[in-house]
Amino acid sequence: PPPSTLDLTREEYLRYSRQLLLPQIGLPGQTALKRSRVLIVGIGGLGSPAALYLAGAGIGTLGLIDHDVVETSNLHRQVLHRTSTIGLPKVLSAAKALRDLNPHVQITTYAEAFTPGNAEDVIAQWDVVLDCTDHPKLRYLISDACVLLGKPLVSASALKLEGQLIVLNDPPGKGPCYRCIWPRPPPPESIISCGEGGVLGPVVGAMGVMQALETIKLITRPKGKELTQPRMLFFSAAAETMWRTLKMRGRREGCVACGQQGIKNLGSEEEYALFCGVPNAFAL
Amino acid sequence: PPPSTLDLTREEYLRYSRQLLLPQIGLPGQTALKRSRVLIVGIGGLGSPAALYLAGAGIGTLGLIDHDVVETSNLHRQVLHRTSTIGLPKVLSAAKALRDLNPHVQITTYAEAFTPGNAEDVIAQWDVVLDCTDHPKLRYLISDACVLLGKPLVSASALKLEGQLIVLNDPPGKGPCYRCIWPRPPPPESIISCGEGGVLGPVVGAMGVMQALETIKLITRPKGKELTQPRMLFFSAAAETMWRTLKMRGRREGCVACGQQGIKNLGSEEEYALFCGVPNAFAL
Amino acid sequence: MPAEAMAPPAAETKTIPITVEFSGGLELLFKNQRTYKLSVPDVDPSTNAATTVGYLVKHLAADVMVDARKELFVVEGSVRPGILVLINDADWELEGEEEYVLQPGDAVLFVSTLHGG
Amino acid sequence: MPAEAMAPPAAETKTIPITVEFSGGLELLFKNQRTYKLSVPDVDPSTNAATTVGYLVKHLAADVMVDARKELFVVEGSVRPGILVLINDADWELEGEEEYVLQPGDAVLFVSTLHGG
Ligand SMILES: [Zn+2]
Ligand SMILES: [Zn+2]
Repeated sequence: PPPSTLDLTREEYLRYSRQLLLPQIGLPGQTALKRSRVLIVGIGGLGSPAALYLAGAGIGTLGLIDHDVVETSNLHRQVLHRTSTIGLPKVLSAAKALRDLNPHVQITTYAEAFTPGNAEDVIAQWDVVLDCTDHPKLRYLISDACVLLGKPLVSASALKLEGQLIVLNDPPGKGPCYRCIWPRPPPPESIISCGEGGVLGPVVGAMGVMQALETIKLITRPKGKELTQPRMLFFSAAAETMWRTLKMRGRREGCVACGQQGIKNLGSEEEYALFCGVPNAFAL
Repeated sequence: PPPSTLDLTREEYLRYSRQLLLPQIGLPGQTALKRSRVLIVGIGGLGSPAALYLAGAGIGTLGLIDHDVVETSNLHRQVLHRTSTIGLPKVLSAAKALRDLNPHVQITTYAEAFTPGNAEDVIAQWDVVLDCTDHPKLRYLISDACVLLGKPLVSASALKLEGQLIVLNDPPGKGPCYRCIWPRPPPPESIISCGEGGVLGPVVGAMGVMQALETIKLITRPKGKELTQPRMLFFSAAAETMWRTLKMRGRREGCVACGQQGIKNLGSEEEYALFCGVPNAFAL
Repeated sequence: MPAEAMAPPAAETKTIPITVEFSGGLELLFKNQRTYKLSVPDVDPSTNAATTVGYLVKHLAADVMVDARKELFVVEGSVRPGILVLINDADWELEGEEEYVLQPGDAVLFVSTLHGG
Repeated sequence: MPAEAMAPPAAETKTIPITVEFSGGLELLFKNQRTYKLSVPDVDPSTNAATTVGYLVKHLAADVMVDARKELFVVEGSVRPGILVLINDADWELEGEEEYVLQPGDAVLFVSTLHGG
């Protein structure tokens, strides 16, 4: 349906007035945001700022999925959580903060791991997915599920002083998927987590904020304004030129997920774990 | 004094463990952060994420100065505040959130405007200053006070879909000041505030996060590692290349603030207001 | 030396292709278009010398700008206070300001200073 | 044609200056140095053809890399899975991958994929 002034309450007009002023948003953009359903997988260093800015902007329904609880060592970078919510499931800690930031946003929480068992049922409920997780097996699984269900995916990662961001399967069925860019997983001995390698808060924070921005751009852009050249945003806090925009390849014809012979259903937990060389599956 | 393990409690070790792992931080960096005093002028769209990430990282003492109260129209971008703190002074709303994020950080609040009357007394108490304000007359005043008192200044701004960031007077007495870069103020009719022009939350959010990052880099860098080439980080959410690093000029010999004939004392409120062509001084 | 070499060179007009970009709200003065691909003559007809950024500024204000409020871009013949000029991503004060001689492929960026936060 | 032109060309070794950059942790395998200014021969001695990025990868693994765990950079003669190669900020798959012929001034960036969040 076309946007109508009836779509926003008086309080919402006031609340969003500073972005309603922007010609790139305006009433059509704001109603598109309000009607959209965005899922954030992982409410940690990336998910915290992404959720804050998406809730602030007035996404209609935000989904949060994470099976972790808040820990002290999260708080230097996971700025959505609080010392007083240590021990709570992250999705509950986050929902509390987000509802107080913007009560107009509906929050749906999944206090569970994202697995091949629930991936399709969960992803099917949402319009856009943010990958804010921290392991390649989850990254392949989320991408496969987004390809299978035709959802665009805003994927970011960070470690130490560096970060990467790419919008995948956008538009669905046309843009490259995670497997187009990385057809084979890295060897397990090369995989370093934030727990092992460390990460600086504002580095992962900047990547999460950029995920929120890309999501808002994706939801509010005019039809036909999809970018054709995939780009990766690459960040390095120690480099002289901290931010670089890298031109990436498009869809890979022979991609096992999104290619002509594409994916028909997700693999099992064991298959994703084996593919990425990690034995203890989705319990990480 | 050299860093010692006595400088951090066991809880702090745990809390900062993911950044203590980084060779660029480590124990010397963490103790430098703990010993530092950082002032944030303006707790709005820039100040919110800057304060969150600086508090998370373990800055010893954070100063917050702002005379505004939280309003509904702030919340789409000022993600440190909450619907439940609407009407509270921003510094109190912020202090509440930051103390719960990290109780190890001492928070000093100034619920007042930053003016030529208090500028020197306030700035003198701090090691690094973040300009998170929204008007050129404040930007000139903050820079002049930082020059006068020898403090580095991390300055950022944002409007609509764009942002700018530059580290000034760094190292103090050597790097350019705000007046070196912008010797003459813009004509008043060209000055657009976020209230008039609008701003997208993640745009100003990204700039505030980058201010936190530059501040952490400045505090933890080894002696003698100061950058000699001043750079401006320039952001444009609508451009194909969103982030650009611009090479800027160094200190201007004839600068009225930091040059050889440099500043001896700050002007009056009327002088800053007149300089920027705005009659109603610091009451904005 | 053959006679024709003595003749003055033919008045060949060569042009220099450059990119001009506006941001920080300046694009609103230029038909809301951020980027222009322009060709400027390699010799400034008013000076008979190589074309400089100073020439480009006057050309933009006179021939490309559509907004009548010229003072929002140029004041007293120069770019107004509060606008930074970047030549290939470097402050033009590092490059000789208005005297900088344009080279083929140069990118000139005009940025209005932002004050919001 | 004078006789000396018939002789085989003198073994002039021309070199191509390039920049190589490592990130995402790969710099740890290369003396913790992010950026290298290198010169590579313009002709690959093993093929007698123009020097490609494929040659560069082998050269880096054999002569520049200090870490003994070569498999963290090269597997079966190719860059290992999980490393992106960017030539002048474009994915090398857009440029012909290993077959891409190096040009003077090229910047080759090796990025290890990050997974943290
Ligand atoms: Zn694919
Ligand atoms: Zn100065």
